[in-house]
Amino acid sequence: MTPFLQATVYGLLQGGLLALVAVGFSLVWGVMNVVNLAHGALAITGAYFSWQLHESLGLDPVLSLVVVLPVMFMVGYVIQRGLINLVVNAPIWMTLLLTFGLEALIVNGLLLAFTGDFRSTRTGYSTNTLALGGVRIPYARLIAFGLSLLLTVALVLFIRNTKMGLAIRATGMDRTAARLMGMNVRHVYAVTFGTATALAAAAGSMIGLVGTFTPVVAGGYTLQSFVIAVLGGLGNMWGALAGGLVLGLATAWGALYLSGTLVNAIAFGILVLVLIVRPSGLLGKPYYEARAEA
Amino acid sequence: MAATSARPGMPESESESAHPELGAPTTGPPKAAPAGRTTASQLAGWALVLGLLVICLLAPKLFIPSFLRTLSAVFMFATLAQAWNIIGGFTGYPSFGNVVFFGLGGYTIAVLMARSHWSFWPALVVAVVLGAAYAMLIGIPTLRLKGHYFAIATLGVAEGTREIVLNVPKVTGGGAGITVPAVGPSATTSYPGNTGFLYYFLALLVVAMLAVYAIARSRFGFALRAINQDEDAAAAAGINTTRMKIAAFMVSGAITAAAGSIYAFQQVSIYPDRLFSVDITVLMVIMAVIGGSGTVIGPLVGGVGLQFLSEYLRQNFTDYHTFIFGAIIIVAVVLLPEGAVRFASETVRQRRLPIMDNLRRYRL
Amino acid sequence: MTAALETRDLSVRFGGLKAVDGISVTVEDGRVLGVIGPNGAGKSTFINLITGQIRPTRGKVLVAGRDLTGAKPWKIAAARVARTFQINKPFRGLSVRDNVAIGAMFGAPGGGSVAKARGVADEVLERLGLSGVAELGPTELSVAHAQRLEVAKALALRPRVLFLDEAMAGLRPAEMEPQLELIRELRREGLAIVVVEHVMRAIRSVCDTVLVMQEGRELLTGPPDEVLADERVITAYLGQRYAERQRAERAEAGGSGPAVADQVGPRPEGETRAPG
Amino acid sequence: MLRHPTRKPAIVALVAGSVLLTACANSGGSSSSSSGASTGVSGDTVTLGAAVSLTGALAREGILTREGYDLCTDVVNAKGLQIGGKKVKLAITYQDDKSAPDTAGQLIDQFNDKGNKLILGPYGSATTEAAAAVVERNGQVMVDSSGADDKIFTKGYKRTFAVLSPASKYLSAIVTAVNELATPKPKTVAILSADDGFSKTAADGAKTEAGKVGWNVVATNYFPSRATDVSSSLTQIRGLKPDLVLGSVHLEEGIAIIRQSRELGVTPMAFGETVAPPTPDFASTLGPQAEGVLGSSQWTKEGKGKDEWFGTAADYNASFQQKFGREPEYHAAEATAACFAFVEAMTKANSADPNKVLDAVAALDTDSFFGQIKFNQTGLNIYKPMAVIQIQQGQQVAVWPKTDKTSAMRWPVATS
Amino acid sequence: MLQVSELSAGYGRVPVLFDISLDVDEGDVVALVGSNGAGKTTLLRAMSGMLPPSGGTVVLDGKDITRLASEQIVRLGIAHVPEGRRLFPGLTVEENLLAGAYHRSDGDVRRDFDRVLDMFPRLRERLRQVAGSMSGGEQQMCAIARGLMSRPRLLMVDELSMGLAPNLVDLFLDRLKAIAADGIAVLVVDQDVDAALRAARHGYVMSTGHITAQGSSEQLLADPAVRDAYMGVG
Repeated sequence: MTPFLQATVYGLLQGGLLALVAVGFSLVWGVMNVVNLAHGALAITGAYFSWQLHESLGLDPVLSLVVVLPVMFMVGYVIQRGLINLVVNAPIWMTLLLTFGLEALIVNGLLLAFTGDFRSTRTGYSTNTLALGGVRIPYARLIAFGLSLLLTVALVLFIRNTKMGLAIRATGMDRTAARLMGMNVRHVYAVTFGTATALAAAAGSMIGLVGTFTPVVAGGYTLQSFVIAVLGGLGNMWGALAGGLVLGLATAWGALYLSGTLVNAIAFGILVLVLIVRPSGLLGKPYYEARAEA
Repeated sequence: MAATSARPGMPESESESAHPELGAPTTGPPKAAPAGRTTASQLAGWALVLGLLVICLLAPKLFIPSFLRTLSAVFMFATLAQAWNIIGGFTGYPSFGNVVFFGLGGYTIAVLMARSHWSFWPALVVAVVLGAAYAMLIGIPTLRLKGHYFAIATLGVAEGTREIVLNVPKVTGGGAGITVPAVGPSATTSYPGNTGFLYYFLALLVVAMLAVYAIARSRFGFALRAINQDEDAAAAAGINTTRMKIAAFMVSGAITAAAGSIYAFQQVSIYPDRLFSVDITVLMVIMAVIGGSGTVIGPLVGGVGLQFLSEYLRQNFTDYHTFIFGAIIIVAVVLLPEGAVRFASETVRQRRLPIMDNLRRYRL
Repeated sequence: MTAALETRDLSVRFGGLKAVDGISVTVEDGRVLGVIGPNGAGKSTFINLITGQIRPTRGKVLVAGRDLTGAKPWKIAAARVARTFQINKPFRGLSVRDNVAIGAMFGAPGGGSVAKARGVADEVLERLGLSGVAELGPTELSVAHAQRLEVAKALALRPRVLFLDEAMAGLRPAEMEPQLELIRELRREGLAIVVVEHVMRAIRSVCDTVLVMQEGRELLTGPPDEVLADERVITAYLGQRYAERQRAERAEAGGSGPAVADQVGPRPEGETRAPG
Repeated sequence: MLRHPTRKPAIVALVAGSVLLTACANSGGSSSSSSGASTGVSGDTVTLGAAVSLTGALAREGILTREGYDLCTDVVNAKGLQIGGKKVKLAITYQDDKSAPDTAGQLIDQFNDKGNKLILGPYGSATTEAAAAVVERNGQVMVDSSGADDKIFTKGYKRTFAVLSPASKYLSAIVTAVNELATPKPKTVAILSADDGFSKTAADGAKTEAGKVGWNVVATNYFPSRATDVSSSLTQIRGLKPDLVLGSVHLEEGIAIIRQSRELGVTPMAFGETVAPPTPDFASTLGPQAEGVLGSSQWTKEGKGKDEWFGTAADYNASFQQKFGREPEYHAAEATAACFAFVEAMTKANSADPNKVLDAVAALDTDSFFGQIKFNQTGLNIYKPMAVIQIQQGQQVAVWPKTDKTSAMRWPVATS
Repeated sequence: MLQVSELSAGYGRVPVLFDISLDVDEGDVVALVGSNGAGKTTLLRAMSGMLPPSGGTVVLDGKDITRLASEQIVRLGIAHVPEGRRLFPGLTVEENLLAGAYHRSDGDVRRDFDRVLDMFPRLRERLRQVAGSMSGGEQQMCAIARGLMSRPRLLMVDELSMGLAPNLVDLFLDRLKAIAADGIAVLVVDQDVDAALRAARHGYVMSTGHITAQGSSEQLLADPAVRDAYMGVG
């Protein structure tokens, strides 16, 4: 029983973190119909950012978000406004290729700037665990999980209750009508992408807190974001969280009861299955479904 | 009375599309090249291609050995781009998992030659058949999806298939890879060497080019283009869209599997990470799209051009080449969204570089 | 003799909405059925049910006596049932000739080679007066030519049953007459034709029978003049108020003349799509 | 929309043609220029070819390997290399194999055409294996610095030599060392392994060795190569309470095992891992958690060997530190050693002619900062033992073999 | 207040509007009628910046707004209720209305919100309902209310009666009159010449991209030539 509980807890914690990586990816996909292959690279950029702040200023990774989030928001804003907006109306593979080029650029830029060394943001609490009976919960992962929940809730509140959030949703549903409301679609898109980038960077900070990273792992996080976004339904924040948790649990249980080498197979199996059986995702909303070509 | 307001195919209201391009003359690019009838200029074009082919056939005399290897990689990628072009360019289904056929072909060869001691040629036939069969198997469920969903479903299939290959080490060698018996007493087919593989890949490229050329001019090609443009209208015109899409995917899969087979034999030892690498898929797409997807010649131009470019960058910018390549892709996507071939023909037609048109075409 | 086209109790529902509810029609060879009705009446959905774009939830579709209920669109096309779409759907990347040739390649009985199909296409284009634009792309056509192209694409299937969904939309009166003449000619050749139209003049001048739909149901069916003068139709189309006015005017003028025959109904926007 | 669609093929063929021709002409021209140098010495420079991974999954280790090669040329050129009675400069030309075996093979061919007959091995087993096949075919000579998978040495290649110990020794060395040094001896061992070829071979080697010394292997568990989450494997073995946990891993999995074991409360007497512990990132990333972890290393700075170029292992350590500002780890050392083997062989043969160098490499029997080097029939270094290091107070210290040790092995390692 | 002079526009190479001129004054309801495909929707799109005109000018309160983007034009006071309403289907009625006030930063948004709900009490009952799930009439109410939320000087309503039950059309026409009485200019487009002209004081008749007649509603309703032009196809 203990292994099961332990795997469950760990899977949930891991899933929460992955959800934070994926939520921005899902937002961008849902609102702009752009599949951002550079998403993982942006997350890892955030990881380096946070790591650098910790190394040079001793800033705690959670605290460093005060700097990381706004800066990465601006980075994302500029990328969307200056680059992706140029091909937003093109056939889908154009945005896929553009963001793939962006990924190559970022990953290799990081490789040149930081080398391929594995990094980890090591804090005083990163070694501690909370033991509940036989089940152990590492503080760092708990913090990451908590932050994931917090930011997801914050994102939901932002999207639901602010004027910009309203504009983001409106633009995602009908770009033309949004223009007629006086919404500057270019700006709204850039804010959306900036928000997604900031969230990815926050996830990156947490990746550095709980584990190790190097530029080349970026692609793996993008792939996991795919699975989660599809599972949760595009542009659905709670869906992304749920998708992350489902993925975390499925791989944790799969590795425990089947084979550790099958975790990736399980993830992709889920992806393909969900796409074929229910393309709108587990929590997909009909209006996104209609929008999303399915 | 003068012309009326409703434009064919573009009603005043934009209710049929979620993200209409405001005031744009067309809502999409001319996705498929009009299939031309044989004309003098066309013949001239093909004569030129043929001439190049002859030059390349004479390559062993003209070039030094390592260039043969580079050239065979060029041919291979041009073939892969052309195979992708059938499903992605003509049919309009952007497969992001085409590498799965490459890997499948390679592993078929390796397993049959290493484990069952087959010789290369019958194994190649099996690999091609399996490639087509697998395309059918995964095409039946995934070709019902469209756009990003199809792209990602195929990506998932490719990644998943790699994991399966990794998890049956008794057959495939798993992560440790598998070695084709290419030399020594266990070899079932003598190893053709650099020149041999150059011809194999060239032959395959010619087959792929001819296949696509034939498809472009056949009923099948018309069906694919019609599906690409409007699937409902295609069905109403009597086209069995499901069957045609699956057939296109099968042809694409078969050619890709053949390329993977030759590649596996050439490499001798193969590993799942490489044979199912998403990078190979991305290269196929980039080459086809930047050359001109949906045209016969575009993938060749893209494949040859980009593979040489990447090789040039790698040799001359040892540390920065991937960085530069990424930047070039970005620039190419922004400036040549319709591909080099259409860009060139537009340039000739308008007698000016339509760069600003390209920039305006898809921007917000 | 079996009718070229027959529907029995054809119905479909989307969720709670009965988009088409129990429509039964019979169209003999060489007859033209007009389908009219206000926006959202289910006219295009009705066509889509017959030509296979949507599967009916109830009822039957018989083509020349053969049951083709719920068959895929290409099966229907192979049974020589052709259609145009309310929103034109040309194959943009192909020339006008090849647009037409596609129908001949796949839909026409026995199919045909590309060359043969292009021959057929040239014949059809010639007949429709489109030979001059055969090499152009469909987006370069005028509205009238674009509408003709849609008809040409359908005719290339050598149909026995032809559906024309708003083939007059956007046409000037002068351009409309040849289109109407074409329909009459096809009718003489023995085609069974179903015309969905908002242009009442067109309905009156070519239809043998008119089916009036409202909210997915049949309101009434009958000869055009009778149907177009019917109070229920006027009310359905133009509302109580307008109908009363018409009545008053007619009473004033001695109660003669057509009622709504020359009226243009509201635009049929967004009617083809099913919800969701 | 295009008005004259039928002219397009001609235009595009023209474009295609010019692209193809230009490309053919360029590449053909540039690579055929220097094919004359069959001796490997052109002018007063002898150039070695090295295909290393500078991008892609192996970029990190590839760059470490390149540092080792770079140090070699620095030191050798500073001291002066004499071949055929004249002073020549040693140079290495690098190409990026993008971590892809096919590219590595292609690069070896390109080196061959440019006259680079002497090849320094790439990083990693898959790339090395691909390179070895081409080297054999082209009549080049390769000294392998890091391709350790035993598979490479079973193919009868005559032109590939490895200064390092093969994969099967990587983890078994820890078993031998612990069995020799530990009191109390562990009775049970769990082996965790990545599922790539190299790691699995190493795991198998340890399993065999554990059987020989009479330990009970309670679990052998695999996870995907390059995983950063191995929690499921750890959850599975936690209940088995093994005395020793061995990891057949690369850096990221190695870090994950230690880190997640602490998180999950997997507390054996000690951990031992291949590859990861000697890498500087290991201790710096894990901090106190790395304390006491055993690692197998191809080389330690405590090694006893010595040569005229690099001096002792300690000297090597010093010169590396001088150049790069930090201590070398074994990837760099084995790279330098491979380069050293060439330098030594060229000096002995008094030529850079590939066949003479081949014979000289095959006949090599020399001491070095890397230990003694002599290759057997299959190309493996027969003298090469693995060393075992342990992280103590954040530093790696050599604990085995006894001859090279600087500190006693701490056992059992207190874990919390 | 609004002058359109010799405005031309088209899609790609196909011209659709030819030298259109029209005026709308404060407090006016102006009808723009014409048959299917006459170019009415295109004219509105050109006026609201959704389609760049190829010639001519649009002047609002003396300011040339011809080349401005639609998001700027709405800020200057033109609200366009597009054909098909184009509500945000996944947003609630309340959110749709607030989206209409997106560009406003004055403190009166809440007051206007109450006012439009007073105008269309039905919407008050539906505030939390997702717009995509409402009936056609309710959607049209929401669309007009959303347009009013931008506090326009000019409200343009395209295809007012489309898909509405005839008795509802009267209600909408009454509302538009009330809106105009508040000093907002209203330009209503409809194919139903009778309905639209009865609500308006002035009208313009469009046919195949041209203004073919203009004048007071009574004049236009009585003018057989206009009726012919309007019937177009007859």
